[in-house]
Amino acid sequence: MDLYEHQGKELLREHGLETLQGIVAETPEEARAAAEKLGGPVAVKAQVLTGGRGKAGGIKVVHSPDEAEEAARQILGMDIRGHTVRKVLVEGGAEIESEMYLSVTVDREAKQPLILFSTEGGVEIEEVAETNPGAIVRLHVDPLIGLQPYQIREITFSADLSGDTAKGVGKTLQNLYSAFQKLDASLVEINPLVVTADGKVLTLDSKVTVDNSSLYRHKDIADLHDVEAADPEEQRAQEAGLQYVKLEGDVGILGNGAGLVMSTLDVVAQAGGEPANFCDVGGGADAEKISTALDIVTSNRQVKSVLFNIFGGITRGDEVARGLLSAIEQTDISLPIVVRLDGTNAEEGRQILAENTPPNVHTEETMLDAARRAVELAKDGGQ
Amino acid sequence: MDLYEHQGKELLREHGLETLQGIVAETPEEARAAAEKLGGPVAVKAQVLTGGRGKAGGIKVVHSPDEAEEAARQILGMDIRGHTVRKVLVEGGAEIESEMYLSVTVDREAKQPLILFSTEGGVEIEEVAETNPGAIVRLHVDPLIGLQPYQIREITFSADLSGDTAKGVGKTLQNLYSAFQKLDASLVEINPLVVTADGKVLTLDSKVTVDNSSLYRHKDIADLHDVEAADPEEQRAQEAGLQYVKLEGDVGILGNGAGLVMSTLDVVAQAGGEPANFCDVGGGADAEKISTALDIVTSNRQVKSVLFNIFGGITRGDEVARGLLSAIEQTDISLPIVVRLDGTNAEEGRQILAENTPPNVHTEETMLDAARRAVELAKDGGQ
Amino acid sequence: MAILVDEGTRLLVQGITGREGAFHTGRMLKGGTQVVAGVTPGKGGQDFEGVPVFNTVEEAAKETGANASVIFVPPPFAADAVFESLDSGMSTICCITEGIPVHDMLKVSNYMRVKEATLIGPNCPGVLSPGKSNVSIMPGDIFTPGNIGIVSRSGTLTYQIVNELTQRDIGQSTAVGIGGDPIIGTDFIEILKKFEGDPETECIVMVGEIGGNAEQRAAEYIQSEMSTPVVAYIAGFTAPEGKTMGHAGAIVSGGDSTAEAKSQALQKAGIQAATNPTEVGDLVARTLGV
Amino acid sequence: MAILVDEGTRLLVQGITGREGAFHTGRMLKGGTQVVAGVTPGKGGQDFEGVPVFNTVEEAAKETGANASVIFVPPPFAADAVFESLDSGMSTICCITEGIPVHDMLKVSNYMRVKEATLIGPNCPGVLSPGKSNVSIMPGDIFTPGNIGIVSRSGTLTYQIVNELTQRDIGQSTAVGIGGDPIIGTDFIEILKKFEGDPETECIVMVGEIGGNAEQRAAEYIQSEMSTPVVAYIAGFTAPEGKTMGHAGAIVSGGDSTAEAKSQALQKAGIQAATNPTEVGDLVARTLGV
Repeated sequence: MDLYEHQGKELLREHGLETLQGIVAETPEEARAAAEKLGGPVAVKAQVLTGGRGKAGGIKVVHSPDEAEEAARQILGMDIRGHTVRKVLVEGGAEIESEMYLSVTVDREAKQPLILFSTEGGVEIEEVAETNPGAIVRLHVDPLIGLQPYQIREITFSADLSGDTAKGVGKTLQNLYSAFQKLDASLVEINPLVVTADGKVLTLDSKVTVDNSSLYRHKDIADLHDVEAADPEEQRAQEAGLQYVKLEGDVGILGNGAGLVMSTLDVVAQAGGEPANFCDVGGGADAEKISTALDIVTSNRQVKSVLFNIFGGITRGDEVARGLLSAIEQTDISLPIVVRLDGTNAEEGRQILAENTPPNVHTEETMLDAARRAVELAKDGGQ
Repeated sequence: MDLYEHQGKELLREHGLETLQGIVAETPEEARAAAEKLGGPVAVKAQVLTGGRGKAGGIKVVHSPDEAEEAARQILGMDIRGHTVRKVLVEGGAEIESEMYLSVTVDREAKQPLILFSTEGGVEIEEVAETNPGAIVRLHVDPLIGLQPYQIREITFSADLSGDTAKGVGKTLQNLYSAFQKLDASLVEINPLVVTADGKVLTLDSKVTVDNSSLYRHKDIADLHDVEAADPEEQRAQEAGLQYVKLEGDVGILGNGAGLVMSTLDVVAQAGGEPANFCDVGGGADAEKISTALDIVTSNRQVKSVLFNIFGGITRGDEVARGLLSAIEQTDISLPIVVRLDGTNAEEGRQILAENTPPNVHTEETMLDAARRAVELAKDGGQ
Repeated sequence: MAILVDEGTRLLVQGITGREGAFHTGRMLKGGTQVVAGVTPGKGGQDFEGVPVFNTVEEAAKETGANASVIFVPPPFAADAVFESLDSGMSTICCITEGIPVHDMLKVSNYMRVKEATLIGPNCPGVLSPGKSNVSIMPGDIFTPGNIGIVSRSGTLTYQIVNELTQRDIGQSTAVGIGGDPIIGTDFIEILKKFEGDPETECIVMVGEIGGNAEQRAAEYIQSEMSTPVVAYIAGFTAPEGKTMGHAGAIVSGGDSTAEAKSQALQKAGIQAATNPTEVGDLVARTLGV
Repeated sequence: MAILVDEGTRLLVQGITGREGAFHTGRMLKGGTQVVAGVTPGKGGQDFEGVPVFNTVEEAAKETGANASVIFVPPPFAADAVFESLDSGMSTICCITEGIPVHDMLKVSNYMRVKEATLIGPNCPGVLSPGKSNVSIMPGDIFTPGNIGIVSRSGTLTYQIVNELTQRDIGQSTAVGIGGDPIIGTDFIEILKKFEGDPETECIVMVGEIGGNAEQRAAEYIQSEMSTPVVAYIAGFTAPEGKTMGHAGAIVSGGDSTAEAKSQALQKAGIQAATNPTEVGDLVARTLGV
């Protein structure tokens, strides 16, 4: 779960990180009031769950409450990579001497937390990794003993930091690692981490992603979930216990099992089609769930045909077929649906479908044939 | 560092353990007031840094403030295994259903914390170990991952606990382990851990020993050190940076290095003598330190002769000899002192001693001869 | 032979009386697996379809000689269950549970370094050696004993591929679902190594997907260390960046983690790669010369 | 040969610019030890008696090829120093520091399980292989090269015994002070095993004391696994219960931890035990037939 900048910062502050003072505003007037309260120059920053807002014009530095109001007026409502800006963070200014990068993430390969630090902050770390890989210090933390003081020294000495800056970065890292752990984060990133003219080390911009699987023990964070910002179909799928991801194409895809569905998307693409979504209905032949899934998939107006790819494993093919038929009955879909049924009792299942099938349902024996058929039907415009 | 019962309990309470309400009293009158405040029957318990106070009459259960005052009068000033009682803990009563034992200690062999649990509480665990070893559950905690919930279940199920008792014991163990860690304890022991008639699990008596080496990070606990209760000579030695333990015999022993001094004590005993103390002056030939050590050792009136066993290692024997002579000059000791000097430059050292030695200083070449001589001199009454 | 589980596997089920645990225990029993014990705290003394239930793994292991465990306990208690199995001497542990917090798994997987055991999963279908032992939630019916080893990050995709093989009368030695989470106990390489050491396994199917770079590392390993032929398949070419495709670990988060990058690494290492499950069956058949 | 340290030892000193570190580095250099690097955070770039000083062990190891370290940093920072050496690939680490909290050592010694290195100490004099390498605070002058291995919980007692040997013209292969703390990195058994595997070591002196039961376990090991003769000596017969005799670990806290119990265990295992340091020399001489 990604957090908004202002939410992530609030949590990081609770773990001892130092940030600039900031106020969230939902209207230009609130932004003006915030700028008045903070005084001096302020930054008005779009709050969106995506990167690249700077390039998109979502961050403006202004020098008066008037300007802040005007900036907020421009930014609020803006669309940044498909995300509508509904809040801005108005933050006080700081005289910046240098910008660094600091993050803790999970390294899947090493199975350990990975710290990345660079004195080249303010740009994306991937960019630094390409242009100047030597400027990045990488350091794994062994979860059995946690972050050790010597590791902090390795970071600060490697960057030739000294005095208060070294101390400030060290303390920031210690607190950031602690936050990473306590928040069950999969990513905590500070970019840039700045040294100010008066020697302070501040978190200027940050990103916090909390592991979804841990939300049961972080009720406060789970409550931050922004229903409005989510895609309404994805939101509905989530509530129904379906794995659903919306894509750009016109072939709606359903299946049982994440791997199989991913594979189905690929096969559809190989057949020259474009998947409209990823939708895993999970195990079992629950007609209710299948009908909800069908409804969500087809509520996407771009969808011209639907491919339902089922592998009968634990649930037998005949049961799946009955569940599917009952689901199709419950919904009112006229789009062509291609069903491919394989695995345990697949033949019995196919027979059931053949005997009772509505005219818009087509059955195929193999994934490839089913994919080709669905792509054809979509190209025919769903007729 | 051993803590008094009331101090240890206070710390355990801070870690969530439940105890009876208690008030410390230093006079019979205070004990009466405490009993009045607590109401009902109370226990008046001697606060001493030694075990066996129950058998020594240091715990009395009374039923009125009058009786509490009288009990305190009897207990205060009592000598328990060489410890004078200067405080009592007046504790409220509880209706006890059953008594258990629970402790966490450091297992040197396994290099891990060891939990001991027994449903046979109220007696010393060593006794249970002998009479009914099967009644003790032993469980190691891996410091790399800490105490796991399944380990708590192993404890409670092995003792056939259920319902609130199992929950209470589980919570107690979790808190006790956490206290063990956070307090840098080498032992936390609850004996007995009781289940009351109303189903509560309470810490009735407890013992907390904190690792001396960790006191630098537990200022609050270090401050609890009871200077009055310590042996004055041991206290003085500690302040001078000497390792000193008072014993019962008449041969005072000094040396450089703990192992060598321990060995010297043994050799004196083998020679038929009785060591009066253990005193390690450490490395170097610091005359100041040696003279303080000599002074402490001889301030014990039982001492009839002194054996100074030196092995010149890093410090050369001649330097040690000079330091020793200067130290003897600084003090005013007429007791016979046997010096044995060996190791690097031992001969030079012995020569220096031979040339400048006062009449009460005798030199020997080997540990054995030195020990025999010191024992003889002690038997002669220090003449 | 087979790897990880076989006729000698004496299985213990953690969470045997739960909905999932009970359902799959019934199936494993029907499949002939020696399920010797179950564990559900507080239900010790009961029995489940003839399998004695214990309060703790330690007790169960002592009483029944269990040497492997399969875990069906809910996510908040799953890491504890793994530790319990590990510390009670289980040598193979399959953790089926989906949704274990990543930080719990960081602790568990690093603790594995001090233990001699193998943890499969979490969020995995388990391990099945056809005709020998089924320590999984996989449908035993579609398997047939034989000489193909399968190692996969996905459950249903594995079934699909097994079905392709069985339909071609190509049997399997062992199928291992290593799991779809970002942090898993055992990666491709450890399983490939075991298959390489198994004389019964003549060919291996490796099924990967987007996320991480385990496939790249496996490709290097296969190229430099293995003689057993490997047929690979990667799913997720159409997955967009930053979206979780069903499995917590199946997410494109950088160049390395795309299906394309993985596929290229496999090709570079000279490994046969199929473009769909059916082709996996074809390639295996061709490799075996059947 | 020798054990743990020899001509190939390239030593790094942690805390080289501190009082203790500086003093003993000077002595080790004079003794011919290859001290290749020192580490003191913040003093990187300086040099100490010709030895380059670095800010971190990692940097020092990379620049100088150091393979062993000796630690002189104060107790609050010592565990961190051990972790730093471990994680930077040092294979032998001698921690001289006295007074490290027991809970720090619990963490360190358990972490050792995932590392291939050997930690000697803490609160120990270190390791010395006469004529080869001195990674210790032991007085090199009293040693002479030879075939006796020494493993001891006490420093000065070791010197005393080495002196007894040297005076009898009996040289030493390696002397290892394993340390006087309750939790130490390496116990008697690991060192005995190394000596047993060292063809140069013809006889071993084991010096124990009160506290713990490491001597009993060593006795069992010697009896069942070793062919090299061992002469043992235990100090502390006169120690009262519950009093710390100088070393944090030297405390009688139960039947097992007394000198008597240890002595009996040694005798039961058929191991020669001396009653004083002089007798150790006599017994070794007799064992060698000199």
